[in-house]
Amino acid sequence: MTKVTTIEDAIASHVQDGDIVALQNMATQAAPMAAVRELIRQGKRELGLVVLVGGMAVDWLAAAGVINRLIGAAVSMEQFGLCQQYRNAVERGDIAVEELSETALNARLGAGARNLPFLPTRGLIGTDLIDINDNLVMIPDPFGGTDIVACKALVPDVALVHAHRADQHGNVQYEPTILWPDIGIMPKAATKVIVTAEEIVDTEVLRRNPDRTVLPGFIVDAVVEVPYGAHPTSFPPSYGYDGAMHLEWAKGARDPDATAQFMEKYITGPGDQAAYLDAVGGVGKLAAMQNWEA
Amino acid sequence: MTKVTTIEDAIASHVQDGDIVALQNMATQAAPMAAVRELIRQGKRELGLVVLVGGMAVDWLAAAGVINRLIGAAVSMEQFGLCQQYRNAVERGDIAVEELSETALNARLGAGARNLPFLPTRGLIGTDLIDINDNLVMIPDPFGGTDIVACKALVPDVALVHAHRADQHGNVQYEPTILWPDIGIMPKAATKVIVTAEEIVDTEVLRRNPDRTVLPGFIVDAVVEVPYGAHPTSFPPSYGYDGAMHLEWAKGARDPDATAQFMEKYITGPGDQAAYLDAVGGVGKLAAMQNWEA
Amino acid sequence: MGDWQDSPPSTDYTIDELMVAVMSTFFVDEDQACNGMASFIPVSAFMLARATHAPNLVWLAGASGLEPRPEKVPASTLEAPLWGDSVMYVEQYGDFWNYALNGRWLQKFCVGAAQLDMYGNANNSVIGDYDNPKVRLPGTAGLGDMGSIGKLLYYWNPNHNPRSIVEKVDFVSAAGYLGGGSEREDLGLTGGPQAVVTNLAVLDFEPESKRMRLVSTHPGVTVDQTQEATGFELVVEGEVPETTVPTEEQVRLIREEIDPDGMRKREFGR
Amino acid sequence: MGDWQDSPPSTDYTIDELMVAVMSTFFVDEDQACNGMASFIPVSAFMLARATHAPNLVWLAGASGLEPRPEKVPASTLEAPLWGDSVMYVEQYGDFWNYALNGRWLQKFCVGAAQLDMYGNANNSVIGDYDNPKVRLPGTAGLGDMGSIGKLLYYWNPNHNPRSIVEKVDFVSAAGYLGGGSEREDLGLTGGPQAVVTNLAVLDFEPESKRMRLVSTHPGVTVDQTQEATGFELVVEGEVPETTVPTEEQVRLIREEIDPDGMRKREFGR
Repeated sequence: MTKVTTIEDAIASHVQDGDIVALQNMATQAAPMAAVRELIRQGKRELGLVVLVGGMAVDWLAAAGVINRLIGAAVSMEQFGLCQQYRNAVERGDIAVEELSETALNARLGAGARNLPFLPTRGLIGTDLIDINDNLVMIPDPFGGTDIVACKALVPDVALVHAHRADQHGNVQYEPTILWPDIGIMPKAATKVIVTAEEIVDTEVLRRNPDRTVLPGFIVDAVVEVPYGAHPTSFPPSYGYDGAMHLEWAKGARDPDATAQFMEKYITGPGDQAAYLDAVGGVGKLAAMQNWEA
Repeated sequence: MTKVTTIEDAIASHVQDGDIVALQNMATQAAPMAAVRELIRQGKRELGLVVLVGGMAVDWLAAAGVINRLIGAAVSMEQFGLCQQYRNAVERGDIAVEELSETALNARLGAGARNLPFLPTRGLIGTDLIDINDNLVMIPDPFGGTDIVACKALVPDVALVHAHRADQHGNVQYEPTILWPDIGIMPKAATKVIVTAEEIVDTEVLRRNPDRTVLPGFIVDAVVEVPYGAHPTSFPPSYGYDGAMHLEWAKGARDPDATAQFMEKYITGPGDQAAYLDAVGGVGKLAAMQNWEA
Repeated sequence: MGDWQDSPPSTDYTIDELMVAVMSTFFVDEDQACNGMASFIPVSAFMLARATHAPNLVWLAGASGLEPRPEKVPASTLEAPLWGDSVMYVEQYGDFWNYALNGRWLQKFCVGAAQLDMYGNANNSVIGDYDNPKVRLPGTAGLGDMGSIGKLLYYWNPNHNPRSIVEKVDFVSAAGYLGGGSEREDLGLTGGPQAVVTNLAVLDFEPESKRMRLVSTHPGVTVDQTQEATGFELVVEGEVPETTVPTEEQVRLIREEIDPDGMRKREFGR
Repeated sequence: MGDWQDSPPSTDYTIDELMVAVMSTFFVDEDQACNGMASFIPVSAFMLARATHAPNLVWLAGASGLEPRPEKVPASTLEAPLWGDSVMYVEQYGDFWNYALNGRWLQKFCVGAAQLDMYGNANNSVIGDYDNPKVRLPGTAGLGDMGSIGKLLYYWNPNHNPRSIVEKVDFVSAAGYLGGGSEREDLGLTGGPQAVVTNLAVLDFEPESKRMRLVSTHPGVTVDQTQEATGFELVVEGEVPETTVPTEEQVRLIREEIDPDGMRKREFGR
């Protein structure tokens, strides 16, 4: 029974308005951008996002009015600056932010994955971030030490990840690279998992390197083949971020008209990934691109 | 500044009588047996052991009177039966056992590694193992659910592990295989770490596969090159367990004289790893051996 | 696919083969199964289920190697020969619990226990006093977790006798229904023991009292014989049927393809 | 090895080069250092320390790649070009905290903050009210942890002004000395802010009151100028010396070998 489907079907079938969506992402790295574009094209509303560090994906979703809350440790495009559309939406009151430290976010997700009511951390003690968050509670140490922070379990409705390869059963493999917590813990905490992959391969291919398989098929609900599925973010070691496109967005995001044009040109205009790849210059250009610039 | 030394020096310098020693081990798999033999040869006393599953290593240490307590989830040589010397010593009252479930042991070690007073589990609830253990305490869920088990942090004094390769700085690499918690968490919880490795290589060799390096040099105190350092336990994918030797021990361990003869022949008699390898038939025989038998 | 069902009942099956066949029925297609050490009967049952009615049974061998294709049941169920040809290594074993503790996956677990009592509590710790034991048993390992975290537990016991199936375990190292009735539920624990397959009979737990109940006796074994081999009074409701025996094709699969070396027989007569 | 020390003071260093040189002195041989994103000054400082006084400084780039050998400071400090040539990947990022939370390793951490106050508390969360912010900042990320878990914190700030060095942060997103005095200690927190390197001066914290104190002003900058650029009254004890400037060799290393593309200059003038 294959789990292979289209991105349109995967998002339509498994993401409901109001869901909490755990999103693989770093400042400029490894986000399932094809899935993000589909969330926008399908006009999803009132989603909550969970990110360790959110980048352009968060900014696009904020610009399109898809999200109304975010649970995460940071949102930034690093050298390309803050995410302006996200920032504006928060300052307008359109997006509520539950800001967590990294260990607190890991603890909330780890407790979700392991069916624990909470996991503790010593991070954040003394900060105002505990005071404003009902999901963080100081508790006594039953063994007589100082109080620590209990971080309430978080179970996202769906996790979106992008991978190097997967098979039809949803077994997911990555090339050697850093696997941020969005891979290490988010898919295990989430109720459903949607995987986009650079390529779908026969299971025999995965058996050659079982140590590189990092998510088992039994936790995955849908698999979609999407070459360049992380573009314009980087997907090491396969490709770097598209610096020119990040600059184009960072510049345009300060201006409503430029933002609208960008969205039309790259997101809502192109109907699918093939059209998107044409809009950003075609696969030939991407393959030849010197990455990691700017 | 190299951390490379001899097994004699590593054990003499870093293991004190009375220490809690975290030991890599499974029923028949991947124990640092050369280090275990050296603990016996140096006449260490009153050591506590931490094992997920202890096998022949535990039985040897029990037979030699090296250990007086054990913290672990199980002790067994699987198809070769229970560890008789260990069992006898426990029944005599010479070894005290803190028996934990796997999640409780992981929680105690995880809390030790992360400087947390405890980590929680839902395992063991309802069992008698909580009642007899002061390191396990039922605590309330601050978010209103049912009580859970707080597992007190455990910080072993020293961890002993065997690896496929290491460099002089103590960076440790494994071939693709299952990494039991003795690798995943014990060395990070322990105050000191001693690594034996099938080979010591130049750091450049490790750089070819940084994803296979699983322990960083900065947590490691001593590195010793010991080919066949896990023999007679298995060390996948390099070699299988020595079934004949397991059978010899399992049979002999029921009889004091046979046990003493075995210890003299293989452990206290041979003065070092080279002599040990000769005593078990030599490297040529080991290389040609059909493993995984019996 | 239907061969094994259409095949006639075996007339020369052995008791280990019957137990393997019964255990295989506990797993349906697309379930996830995992095994620990010295689990030759469950491993044979998983392989039989995959070869017959549950081709898509997900198997996490040794809680570590996903979808392995061992040539046959090897001499150990917790060593690399079992999972050498896997789709995935749960490489850091700690990660296994990210799947097992979650209520959605790996819901069924096969369990061996030195002692099992009338309420399905298990003891792998000690006979006698904990601090001053008459017999030190191997230890609770993962079972101490599996009993408390909502799993459905399936016990196997190749040596059904009053010392292994007891009224009350000397020490509860894995939670069954505790003192029976709602006691397990009252602690907030879900799941629990579902069935016990021994060399004499198949048993389950009466839904209200949670006492062990006789489901069927194996051909040639009487209810009285089963009761005599048990350390307490079994719940017996009406006529007790005979356990369904494996088909000729199931026996052929076990003997020729799954476990030609007879590893499954190792657990008997201890 | 001694070249950089024997080399004469640079006469054409730029302020970013001075800051890199000062930050490099916080790390001694065999320390472990790690960096987060947009950390061009610290990354340059680690590379300079390794090229001069601390050749065995252990560097965990992006908290993920051990002992990398980047050709030069790349355009991002949290992308693969920084750690492509590593001895080890901390492949599952969660594992990083097994090292960082342990009191024995990775004891020093370099921190950038939108706001820093007189007691070394940092704010990367919001300007204004948390729920109704005037400015939404990027978020606390790992700093919210590092402030509370006993690390020694070294702040850098390329834009020393009364909006970034403030009397009281709008919101404490990382713990410094809280309200000063023993308040941090009273919560059981060890470590804490050690130094602040800005484009004007080097500062630390007076041991009793835990108030920010002027250590040295950079050549050409007066105490008064520094005080004016600061949102509260600095502790000034006696004559304030001039910050040691980098040597010619340090400047050459930074310009030619470590950061030829001048990434370290990106953080200035924002």
